[in-house]
Amino acid sequence: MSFFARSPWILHYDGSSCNGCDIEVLACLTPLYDVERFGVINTGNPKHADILLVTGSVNERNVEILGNLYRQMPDPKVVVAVGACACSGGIFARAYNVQGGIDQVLPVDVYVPGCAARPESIIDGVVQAIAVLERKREAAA
Amino acid sequence: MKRTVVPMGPQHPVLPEPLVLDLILEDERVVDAVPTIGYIHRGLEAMVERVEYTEMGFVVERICGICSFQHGMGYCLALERIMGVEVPDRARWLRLVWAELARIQSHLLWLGLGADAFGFEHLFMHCWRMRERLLDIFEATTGGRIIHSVNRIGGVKRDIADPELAAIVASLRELGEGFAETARVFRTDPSIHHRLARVGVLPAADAHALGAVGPMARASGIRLDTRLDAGADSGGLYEALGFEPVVEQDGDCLARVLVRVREVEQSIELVRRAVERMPKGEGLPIETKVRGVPDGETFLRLEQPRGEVVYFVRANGSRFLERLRVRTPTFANIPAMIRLVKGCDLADVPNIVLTIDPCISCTER
Amino acid sequence: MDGGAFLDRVAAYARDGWRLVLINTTAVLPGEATPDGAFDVSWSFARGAELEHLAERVLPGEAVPSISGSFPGAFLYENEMRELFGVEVTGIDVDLQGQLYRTATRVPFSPSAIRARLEATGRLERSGGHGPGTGHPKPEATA
Amino acid sequence: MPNPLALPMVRRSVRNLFSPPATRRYPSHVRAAFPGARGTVEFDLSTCVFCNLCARRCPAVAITCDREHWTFAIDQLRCIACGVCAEVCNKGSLRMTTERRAVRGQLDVPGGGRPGREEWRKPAPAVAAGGAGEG
Amino acid sequence: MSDLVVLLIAFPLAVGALLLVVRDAAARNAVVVAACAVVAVATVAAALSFPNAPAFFGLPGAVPLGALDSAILTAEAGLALFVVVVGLRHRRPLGPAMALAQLGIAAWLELTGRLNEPDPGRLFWFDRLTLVLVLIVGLVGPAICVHALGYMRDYQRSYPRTRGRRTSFFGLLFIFLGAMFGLVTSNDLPLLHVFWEATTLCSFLLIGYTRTEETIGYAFRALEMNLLGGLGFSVAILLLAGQPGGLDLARLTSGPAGSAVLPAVALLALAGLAKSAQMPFSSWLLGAMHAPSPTSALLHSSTMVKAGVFLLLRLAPAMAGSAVGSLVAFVGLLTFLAVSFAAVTERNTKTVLAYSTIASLGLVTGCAGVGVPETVWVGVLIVIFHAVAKSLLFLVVGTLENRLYTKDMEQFDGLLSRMRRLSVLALTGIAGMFIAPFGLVIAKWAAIKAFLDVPGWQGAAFLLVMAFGSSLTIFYWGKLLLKVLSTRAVAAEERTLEARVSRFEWAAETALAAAVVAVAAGVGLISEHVVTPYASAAFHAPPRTMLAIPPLTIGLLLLAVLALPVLALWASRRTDYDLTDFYASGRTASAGHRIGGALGTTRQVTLRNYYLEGIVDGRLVFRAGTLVCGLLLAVLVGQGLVSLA
Amino acid sequence: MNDVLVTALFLLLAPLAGGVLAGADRVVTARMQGRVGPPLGQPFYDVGKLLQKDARQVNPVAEPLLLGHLAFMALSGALVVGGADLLFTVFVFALAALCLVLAAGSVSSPFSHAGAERELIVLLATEPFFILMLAAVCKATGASTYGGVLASPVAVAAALPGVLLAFLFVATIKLRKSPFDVSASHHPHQELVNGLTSDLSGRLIAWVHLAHWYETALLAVFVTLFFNWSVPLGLAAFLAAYALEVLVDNSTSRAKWQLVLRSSWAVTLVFTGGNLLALFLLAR
Repeated sequence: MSFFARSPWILHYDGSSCNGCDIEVLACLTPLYDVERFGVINTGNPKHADILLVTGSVNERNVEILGNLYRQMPDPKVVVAVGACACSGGIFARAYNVQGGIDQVLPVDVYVPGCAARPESIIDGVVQAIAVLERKREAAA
Repeated sequence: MKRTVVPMGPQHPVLPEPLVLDLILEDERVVDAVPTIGYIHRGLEAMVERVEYTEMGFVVERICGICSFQHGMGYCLALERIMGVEVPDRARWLRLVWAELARIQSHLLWLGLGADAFGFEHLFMHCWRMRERLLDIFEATTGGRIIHSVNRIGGVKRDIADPELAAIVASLRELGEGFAETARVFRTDPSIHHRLARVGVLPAADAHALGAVGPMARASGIRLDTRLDAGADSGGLYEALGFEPVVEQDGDCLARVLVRVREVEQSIELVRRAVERMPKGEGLPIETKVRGVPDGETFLRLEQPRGEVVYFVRANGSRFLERLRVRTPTFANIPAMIRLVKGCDLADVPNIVLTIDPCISCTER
Repeated sequence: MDGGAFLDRVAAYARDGWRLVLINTTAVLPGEATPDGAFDVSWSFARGAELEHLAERVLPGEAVPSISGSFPGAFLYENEMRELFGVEVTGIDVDLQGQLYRTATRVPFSPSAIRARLEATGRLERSGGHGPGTGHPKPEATA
Repeated sequence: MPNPLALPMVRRSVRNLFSPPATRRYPSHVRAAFPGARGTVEFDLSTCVFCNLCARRCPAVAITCDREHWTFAIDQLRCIACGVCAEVCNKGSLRMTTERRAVRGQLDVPGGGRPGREEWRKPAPAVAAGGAGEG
Repeated sequence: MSDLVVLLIAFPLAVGALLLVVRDAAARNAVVVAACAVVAVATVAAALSFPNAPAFFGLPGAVPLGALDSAILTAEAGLALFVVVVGLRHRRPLGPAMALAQLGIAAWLELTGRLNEPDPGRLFWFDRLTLVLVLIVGLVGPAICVHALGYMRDYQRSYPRTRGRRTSFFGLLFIFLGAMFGLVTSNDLPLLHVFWEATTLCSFLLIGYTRTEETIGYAFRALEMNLLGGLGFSVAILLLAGQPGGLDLARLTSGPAGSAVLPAVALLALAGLAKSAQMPFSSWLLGAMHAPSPTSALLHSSTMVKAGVFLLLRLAPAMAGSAVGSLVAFVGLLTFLAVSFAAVTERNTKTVLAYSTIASLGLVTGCAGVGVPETVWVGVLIVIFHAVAKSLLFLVVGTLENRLYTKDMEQFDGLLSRMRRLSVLALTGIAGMFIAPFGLVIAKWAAIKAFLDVPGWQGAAFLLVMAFGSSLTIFYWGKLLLKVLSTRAVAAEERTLEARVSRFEWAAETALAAAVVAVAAGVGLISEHVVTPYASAAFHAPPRTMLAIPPLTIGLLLLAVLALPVLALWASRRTDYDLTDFYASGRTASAGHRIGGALGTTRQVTLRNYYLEGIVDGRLVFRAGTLVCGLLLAVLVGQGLVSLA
Repeated sequence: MNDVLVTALFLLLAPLAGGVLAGADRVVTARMQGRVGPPLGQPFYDVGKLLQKDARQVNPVAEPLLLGHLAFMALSGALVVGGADLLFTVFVFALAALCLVLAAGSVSSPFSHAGAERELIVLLATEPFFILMLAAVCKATGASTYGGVLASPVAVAAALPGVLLAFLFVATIKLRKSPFDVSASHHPHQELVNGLTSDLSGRLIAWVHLAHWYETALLAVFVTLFFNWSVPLGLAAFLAAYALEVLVDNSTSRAKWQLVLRSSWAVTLVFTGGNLLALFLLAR
C-alpha cells in the first residue's frame, strides 16, 4: 500500500442534490462512521483533494463548476458519483433543468447507488476509489 | 477605493449547498454582498406534467433530503384536501410523531452544521452523533434513513406498533437527557457567545417586512408558527397537546440557535404527549383508500423545521396535476439573510448564512 | 389590471400588519378565451391564521407592478415570475437581471414551453385543439 | 455574558476521551439491516407477465420492461427504492429486500460508464498566462 | 584632510550656484553627473585619508577669524532676511519672528563681543561619526541627484506647472549637500548653526517645490518647526557663550554635562528632536512627503533628519545619566511606538515610508538618550542602515509613482508580474528595513540587548516599546511586501511599463541596492572598525561585545535570505504554472484576474490589505503621541528657560 | 562540537517528534469527539502522499518562499539549541513565519490573501510576546544562550510565572488551535478554505506541514527554557500544555481575529510586561 491508500483526501461538491446524499457524505465524517479511520480528510478545496465526491445531477450551470473543480485537482484523482442523481439523474432525470448523471461531464470512476446513498455505501465507494487511485498512480509512475 | 473581493461559493466548504456570494470587503468587514442562487434548480414543479399525481409525492419528498418527511406529508395533505379524503386518526397522530421526529433530526443536523461554521468541530460531531439515533428510529419505522416515503394520499403506509412507540419515547427521553448538556453548551459557552451574540441582528419589524418565517422570525420575537396559526397540518392536534411556539427576543444569531435548541427539547416533549394521546391498539386503520382523480385547487401551509412551507396545488381532473407550487421557508428567509450579510465580518458570514438554516434545494426546487 | 388600485390594496395589507406568504403564477395554456395563453397570478397574504389572496389574470405582454415597495421580500418571487414564466414585472427593487436560475430552457413555464414539453411527451396533440378554460388537457387514456 | 473561562464542552471531551468510541467500524463490523429497510428491488423473471405496470408507475423511469423481447431490467443506478413497483406488481415478481445495493466501478456499469467530456480530461494548459515578466 | 573637507563643503555649494543658472537640460545632466562623481570621489578620498583618530582642524590658509565671524553673521542675516521676505509674502509671521530672534541673538552676541573667540584649529571635527555621516551624505546624496535627473523629467509630465523650476531644483539639491557636509564637520557651534539653518531653508524650498497651496503650507510647517529648533539652538549658544570652551562641540560632549551646561544641552537636543522629526514635530516630515521623491529621499536618508540624530548622538555622552537623557529617550521611543501604530493604518506608500523613517529615528533618539556605549553603537548602525535602505525605497517608490501614477500601495498589486526588476529593488530595500539579518534587525536586536541592562522600570518600559514597536514594523512592511511580491495575470502592455524607466534611475537604484547588501554583509567590519571605536571614544569605555552572533552566521543567514529572490527569479523562468489557476470557489478565472461573479457578471479580483480598522486608530495614536511628547519636551525646554531666567 | 551535534540532532529529530505529536493530536482529538480517528502515523502518510502527488503551481514564487519558510523554521530551532543568541533567534523565527505569509500572499487569490493577512495579524499578535519572553529569560538568568540558561542556577519558571502563563495563551495561537486558529484550520467548514494553503497543492503543502512540525519542536524547546533545571521536565510540561491545548481546541469555537489580536496583546502586556517589570524592579 502506498501513501495514497492511507491518505485519501476528499472534496465534496453538491451538483443539484436534494441534500439527502450530501448529509450522508457529511455523516460519514461524524463519530458513527468516522472515515478519518482511513485517513480521509474532507478538504473542501480541490487543490488538496484526491477524490471528488459529487452528489446530485448535472445541470446547465454546474457543468462549468464541476469542470473547474476537477481540473484544479492535482493528479492522480478519482471521481465518485454518490447517489442516484449523480449516477444517472435519478428521479430528476426527466426534469427540464437536469442533464443527467455527472458522467455526462466528468469521467466517473466509482458509482455509489442509493436514494439517498447510505453512509456504508459511501464508505464502500471511497474504499473502491482508493483502489482506483492506487491504479492511477501506478499507471502514471 | 480598493476593496477585497471574495468569491464565496458555489463550491465552498462552509456552504453545504451551492450558493454564490460575492463579498466585497474592507479589512474583513463586508461592505457589499451580491448573492446568486440557481445552481440546484431542477424544475421539479414541472414534473407534474410527466409524473402522475399518485407518484408525484416521491418527487416532492425529494425537494429536500432534510425535511423530506414534511414535504411528503404536505403534498399528501394538499391532495387529501382537494379530494376530500378523511385520514384516519391514528395516521394523523403518526404523521405528527414523524414530523416532530423529523424536526428534531433536522435541528440536530443544523446545530451541528452551525457549530462547524463557527469552528466548533467537536460540537458538530456530537450533534450529528445524537442525530443518528433519530435516523435509526426513522429507518426502523419507515424503511429509510433520509427519504422516508411513508406518506401516501389518504394516510401512511406503515404503522408503528404501540410498544415500539413507547420505545421511541424512552429513547427520546434518553436523548433529551444527553441533549441537556449540549443545550447548556449552546447557552453558556463563552466562545459561542463571542461568535453569535449581537451578530446578524434582525429586528422584529424587519423580520416581518421581509417576510421571514420559522425559527428566523421566532428568534426576532415574532410569535409565528403555522402549527399554531393555520392548523392545516394537524387539524387541531397541536392545540390538543398544549403547543406554544418557542420565541426568543434578541434577533441575533444566538437567538436563532437557541430557538432551535429549545425546539429540540419541545419536540421531544411533543412526541411524548402525542404518543400518550393517540388512539392505541392493534389493527387501527392507518389509511383511507383513495379513488378517482383530483379536481380543484388548494393552498396549504404547514410548519417545517425551517419554517412555514406553502403548497399550491391545482388539479384538473386528470392523473396529472396542472400546477404544483412549493414555497419553502428558505425562499422566504433569503431576503432577510441578504440584508444581514451586509455590514458583518467575513467570519460572521457563515454564521449568518447558516442561522437562517438555508435549504437551497428547497428554495430552487 | 389597474396597477394603481392594485398597489393601493397591497399597501393596505402592509399597513394592516399582513405579511406576504406567496406570489404564485400559473400558466394557462392557449384556449378559446386566451388564444396566446395567459397567467393566473395570485398574491397571498397572511395575518395569524387569516389568509387572503389577490388574483389577477395577466395576458402575455402585460406587465405586473412590483409590490416590493410595500413588501421588500417580494423581489425574489417577482424575479422568479419573470424568469420562469416570462411575466414582465415593473419596478423590482432588487433586479436580478434574469440571473436567478439561469435555466437551460429559457422561460420554462411559459405557455409555449409547457406546450412544447407536453407535445414531446405525447400528452398533447401537436395541433393543440383542446377545450377552453384552464387549458390543460383532460385526461387522455392511460391504459 | 457567560464566564469566559468556563468551557462547558470540556466535560464531554474528557468523558469521550476515556470512553470507547461510538464508531460503528464499518466495513470490519457490518450492522444488520433494519427489518423494514428499503434496500434493493429484486426481480423474479419466472413469474413476470410483462404487464409493464411497474415500468409505467416507476417515478424514476428505472425499469425497462420489453414485452416483445421478453426482457426486463432495473437500472440500479437510477432506482430510488421507493417501492412502488413492488407494491403494484400483481404477480409478486418484484420484491423489496433490505440488502444494500453494491457500489459499481466504471467497468461494472452498463456501457462502461460515459467518459465525461473530453475537455476536462486534458491536462491544464502549460502556458503561464501572463507569467511573471515573461514578456 | 582639511582641504578635502572644505572642498566637500564648497564644491557642492558652487555647483549648486552654477546649476541655478544652467537652463539647458543636456548641460545640466552633464554638470550633475560630473559633480556627483567629484563629490563621491572626494568623499571616498576623505574617508581614506581619515587618520583613524579624531582630527580637529581649521580653515586651510590664513583666514582671519574676524572675517569668519562676520561671514557667519552675514550668512545668518541673509538666511533671516530670506525667511522674513517669504514669510511676509505668504502672511506667515511666525517664521520671520523666530528667524529675527535668532538673528538678534547672533548679532547681540557678536556686537557685545560675548562670543568667545573659537580656537582656529578646532573649527572642524572629523571623527568616526563624522566619517559615517560624510560617507552617507557624499555617496547616497549623489545617487539621489543622479536619480532625480530621470525622475524629474517624468515628474514634469505629471506636474507640468513645475517645468520651469527644474533648474532651481538641482541647484538646491547641491546646496543642501554642501550645507550637510558643513553641518557634520563643524565643531564650532555658531558655525554649525549657520549650516543647520541653511539645511532648514533648503528643505523649505524643496518641500514647497510644486508651489501649490498645499505644499506651501507643508513647507511652512517644516520651516516653522525647524526654526523653533533652531531658536533653541541659538538660545543654547547664548547660554554657552559665557562658558570657556562652551561653544566647542567636542569639549561640550566629552562627558556628562555639568549642571551649568545641561540646560544648553537640553536646548540643543530640542533642535535635534525638531530636525529629526520626533514627536511633537513629526508632522513636518509627513507633510514633506508631498514633495517630489528625490526630495523625500534626500530629507529622509542622507540629509535633514540625519542632521537631527547626528546632533543627538553627538550629545549622547553629555546627556548620559541626566534627566535630559531620559526625557530624550522617552520622546524617541514613544515616537517609535506611536508612529509604528500610525503606519499600520496608512495606505499611502510614501507616508508609510515617512512613518518608518520617524520610527527608525525615534529608535536612534532613544538610543542616544539612554546614553551608554552599547546604545550609541546601535544608534550609529541604524543611521547607516537606514540611510541606504530608505533612500533606495524612496527612489523606487518615486519610479513606481511615475509609472503607475499613484502612491497608494493598494495599486501595487501584482508588481512582480508587472515590473520584475523594480520589484527586486523594492524587495531589497524592504528587506533592508526589517528582515533578519539585514542591518536594522541587527540594530533592533542589539537595542533590546542593551535595554536589558537599563536599570529600573525604564528598562522594562523600553523593552515593551521595542517588542510592540518591532512587531508593528513587521506588520506594515509585511503588508507592503505582500503587494510587491504578488503575482497575477496581467495584460501584456502592463509588462512593458518598466521599459520606460530612465537609466539614471536604474543606475542610482541598483547602486543603492548593492549598498544595502554590502552594508549588511559588512556589518561585522563596520562594527569593528568604525562604530565600536567611535562608541568607545565617545564614552571613554568600550561597549560590551555587541555582535554575539558570529559574523559567519549572519553571512550565512544573509546568503539564505538573498537566495530567496534569486530562487524566485530562477523559478519564474519555469512555465509549469498558471496564474489564473487560483482557488475561486469553483468559479472560472481568466486572464486580467477576472472571475465569474454573481448574477452572471464577471468581476475583477481585487485584494486589499488589512488596516486594523476598529482596532487601531492611527490618527488618534499619532495625536496622543504628539501630545505626550509635547509635554515631555515642555519639561525639557522648561529646564533650559528656568536656568536662563 | 557538542553544539554541532545537538543542532544536527534537532534538525533530524524535530520533524519526527513534531509529526508523531501531530499524529497523537489527531488520535486524541478523534477520541475526544467520540471517534476512532486515524492511525498514529497519519501525518507521515499525509506528507508522504503529498510528496508523491502532482503539484499545481499558481505562481513560481510560492515554492521558493515555502522552502524558505521550512528552512528558516528549522534554522531558528537549530540556532536556539545550537547556542546562538536567544534574542536573535526570535527574528529568524519571525522571518520564517513571514515567508509563509508571503508564499500565501504571492498568489493573488482572495482566500490565500485573507489567510496571509490573518497570519500577518497572528504574527503581530504573538511577536511581542516572543521578544519579551526571551528578553525576560535572558534578564532573569543573565545568560543569552540556550546553554547559558540551562546552566543558570535561577529557576526560570519560578522567576517568570506570568510569562509562562502567557506562553500557554500564545502557544494556542502558534499551534493553530481553536479558539485561535484564525489563519488556517484543518476543520473542513472554514470561511477561508484553509486560507494560507488554499492555493497550495502536493509537495507545497508538505513543506508547510514539515515546517509546522519544526515550529512545534521549537515551542517545546522554548518550554524547556522555563524548566531550565531539568530538560525532561520541560518536555513533559510541554506535552502537558499540548494536551491542554488539544482539550481546549475541542471545547471551543474559533474566535475572530480581532479578539485574538486584542486578547493576545492584553495578555502579553499584563502578564509578560508585569512579570518583566517585577524582574527589573527586583533586580537591583
